[in-house]
Amino acid sequence: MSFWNDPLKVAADWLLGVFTGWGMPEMAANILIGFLGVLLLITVLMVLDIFLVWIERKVVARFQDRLGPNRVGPFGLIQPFADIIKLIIKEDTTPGGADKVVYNIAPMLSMMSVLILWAIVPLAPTILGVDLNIGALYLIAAGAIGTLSIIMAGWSSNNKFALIGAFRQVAVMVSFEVPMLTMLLIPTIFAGSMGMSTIIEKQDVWYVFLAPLAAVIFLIAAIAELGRAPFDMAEGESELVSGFNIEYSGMKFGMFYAGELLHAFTFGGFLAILFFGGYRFFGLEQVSPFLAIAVIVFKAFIGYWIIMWVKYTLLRIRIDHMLAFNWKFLTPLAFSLLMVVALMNALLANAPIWLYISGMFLSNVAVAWAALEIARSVSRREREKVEGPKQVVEVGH
Amino acid sequence: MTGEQIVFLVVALFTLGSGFMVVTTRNLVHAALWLVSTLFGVAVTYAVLDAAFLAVVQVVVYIGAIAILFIFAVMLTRKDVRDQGPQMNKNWWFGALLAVMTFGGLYFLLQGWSGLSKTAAAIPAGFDAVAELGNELVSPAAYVLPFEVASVLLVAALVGAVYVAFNPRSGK
Amino acid sequence: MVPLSWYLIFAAALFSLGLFGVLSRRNAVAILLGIELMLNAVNINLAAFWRYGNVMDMAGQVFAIIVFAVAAAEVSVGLALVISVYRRRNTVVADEIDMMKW
Amino acid sequence: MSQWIYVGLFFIVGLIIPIGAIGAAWILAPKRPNPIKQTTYECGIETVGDSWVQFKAQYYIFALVFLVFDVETVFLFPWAVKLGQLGLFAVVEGIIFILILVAGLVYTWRKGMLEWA
Repeated sequence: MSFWNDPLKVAADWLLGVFTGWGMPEMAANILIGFLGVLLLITVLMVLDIFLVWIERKVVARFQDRLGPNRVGPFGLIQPFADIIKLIIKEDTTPGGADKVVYNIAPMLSMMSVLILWAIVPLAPTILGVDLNIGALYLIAAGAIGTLSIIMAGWSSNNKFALIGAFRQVAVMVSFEVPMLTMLLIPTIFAGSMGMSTIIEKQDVWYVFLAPLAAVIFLIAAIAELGRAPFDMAEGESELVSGFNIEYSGMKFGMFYAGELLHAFTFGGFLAILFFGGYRFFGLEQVSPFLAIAVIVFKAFIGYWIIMWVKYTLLRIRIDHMLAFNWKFLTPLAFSLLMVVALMNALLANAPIWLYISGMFLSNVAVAWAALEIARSVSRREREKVEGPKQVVEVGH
Repeated sequence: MTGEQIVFLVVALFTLGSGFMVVTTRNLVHAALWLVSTLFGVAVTYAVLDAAFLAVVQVVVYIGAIAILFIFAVMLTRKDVRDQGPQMNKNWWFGALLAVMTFGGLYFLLQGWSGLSKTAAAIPAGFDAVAELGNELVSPAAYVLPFEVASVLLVAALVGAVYVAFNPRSGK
Repeated sequence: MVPLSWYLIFAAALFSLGLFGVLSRRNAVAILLGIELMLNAVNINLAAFWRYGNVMDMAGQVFAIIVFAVAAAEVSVGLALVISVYRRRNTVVADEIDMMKW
Repeated sequence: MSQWIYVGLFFIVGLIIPIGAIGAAWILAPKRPNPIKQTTYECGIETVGDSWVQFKAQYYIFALVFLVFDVETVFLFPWAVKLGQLGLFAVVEGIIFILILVAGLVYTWRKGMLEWA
């Protein structure tokens, strides 16, 4: 029964008993238990990652009216394992003129930057890695390491395409980090803490109802941070062949690929934590930690599916349009939303809860509507500058 | 020797080693990457000091932005990077002497100071450094002016940098 | 427990390394790298004094944060100057940037 | 401090796993390098010139604008954490802070630095 309620603590206590029984000091035993727990979590993640490959291929096949992998095993489920075996026994070429050390470190850093994100993910009320009180910034810090790995990969490959791809990707990633940081401030304001578990505990009302626009901007910025279509400037198959990872083969390429998929899934999880209540679902999380884990994984999969949906529906955007979209639309919008939310939060501080929620919701909708109106009128003016006013064309007939 | 001391020594040696590589490596991109590892070491030092906010800000600002800016700048000024000539100027021995003297002087000064062997008090339970920081940064009795001035400073830096580097008259 | 002196000596060593970099590198970008090391050394001192002094008094951390802002401003303007000089004179070697001398 | 031990463990294990995967590939994969295999990949065409091509200064501009915004937004986090307990005065201070920031953005925009020229 107690294992059912708090599996992590029960297992830790049992292991502590075993290790101290072997004459290990308590401090060392605790660190060893932490190490084993982290290893377990990361192993589960890597296994999940293997299946993400299969899911991604199946889903993209359905989007494109194909069947996807269906030959190896039932529904092609064994396919990703076959892929891994191929990646492992494939010859790993290093281009001549590459900076060998940097070239080899880059894929490891890329994978690490994704895995360390899970340190702050609360899987259930009692199952979480670390409850850092700076969780939201930790998310950005891990992203900074990912950005660095891309520029290292691009530079060390000694390839024009790789370097151009890396530069583009880094420019996009850093640009979209600004609206993402700003949108992380909004759950922080609501919860009064940056810690992920506090943000979940305070979400009696999902923050997506308080700030729907913030959730949308966060999703857009997250997709850009992931470097997935429509923001996949680095890959740009038609122009840059494969972008920063062009010279990588075998398992090193596999690290970039698996890292990208797991990153997408992780951001699905963070979307769920920040705006959709994390592991909470009508008190289901109180029943058992295992149900809580099921809830958060399910929500993360929905977020992941939305990211895939966007990827396979939209076309790639040209880099200048993309950066202009960020700096001239998304960033000002994010800052105005932040100001409105901060102001409303202070004004409605003592209001009843229904007024608070509806006030927040309506102010978000108003900001979104105003932004779209301004964008529409500006783009109409731009169009008229290029094409001339509509009437002139008709007179010319 | 306690675990914390071992962690500190490992981190300090790693940081100083990386710092030494920063000032001696010929390849400037490598120097920038060594700077990243130095900065990461400093971030770990902040974590050891329980300054969690400073540790993440160190990673976000220094590694995520300043190091990237350095790498971009190195690649934009590429001709001299591959210049295989000496990377040290002819007075480098004087610089080395001065650096050693600075370190020796600081060490000598620290020796005579009584507060040196002080150990840290435990952090009181329930103390939230980030919230406390937020309090201090916006309360008029504390640091609201530096907070706003920092914003002005950064905007001034942005305007100045954009103007200096990309003056339309100077070509591109 | 780590005594305060270790942090101060560590910071002093990092500062001296940065000073050496600033005084002896030829490349202007490398000189800025040295300045970064010196600023970081200062920040370590500020954080250490915060931790070893009165924890409730946040002055050390606030100072460190202001130093972050100053470092960002310094890097952005410094590198912009280097790039600007590179475009006009095609060099980033500090000794050769001598237009103000005669 | 103790929670940072776990973060450190995540960093260590997060490095061990990719090193293990790449190491396994390194042990199992055949290694028969030859000069043709190691040429730089450029769609089958021979590489012309150097890989270190001249970059647009525009990339630097975006990194520069990002740096300033990154630092300033990070400053807002302690403010946001405490916002619920602070009065309207603090909110107004934060808004002034953001407005100064936006002024910088407007300046760069007006100067045409955000155009991909």
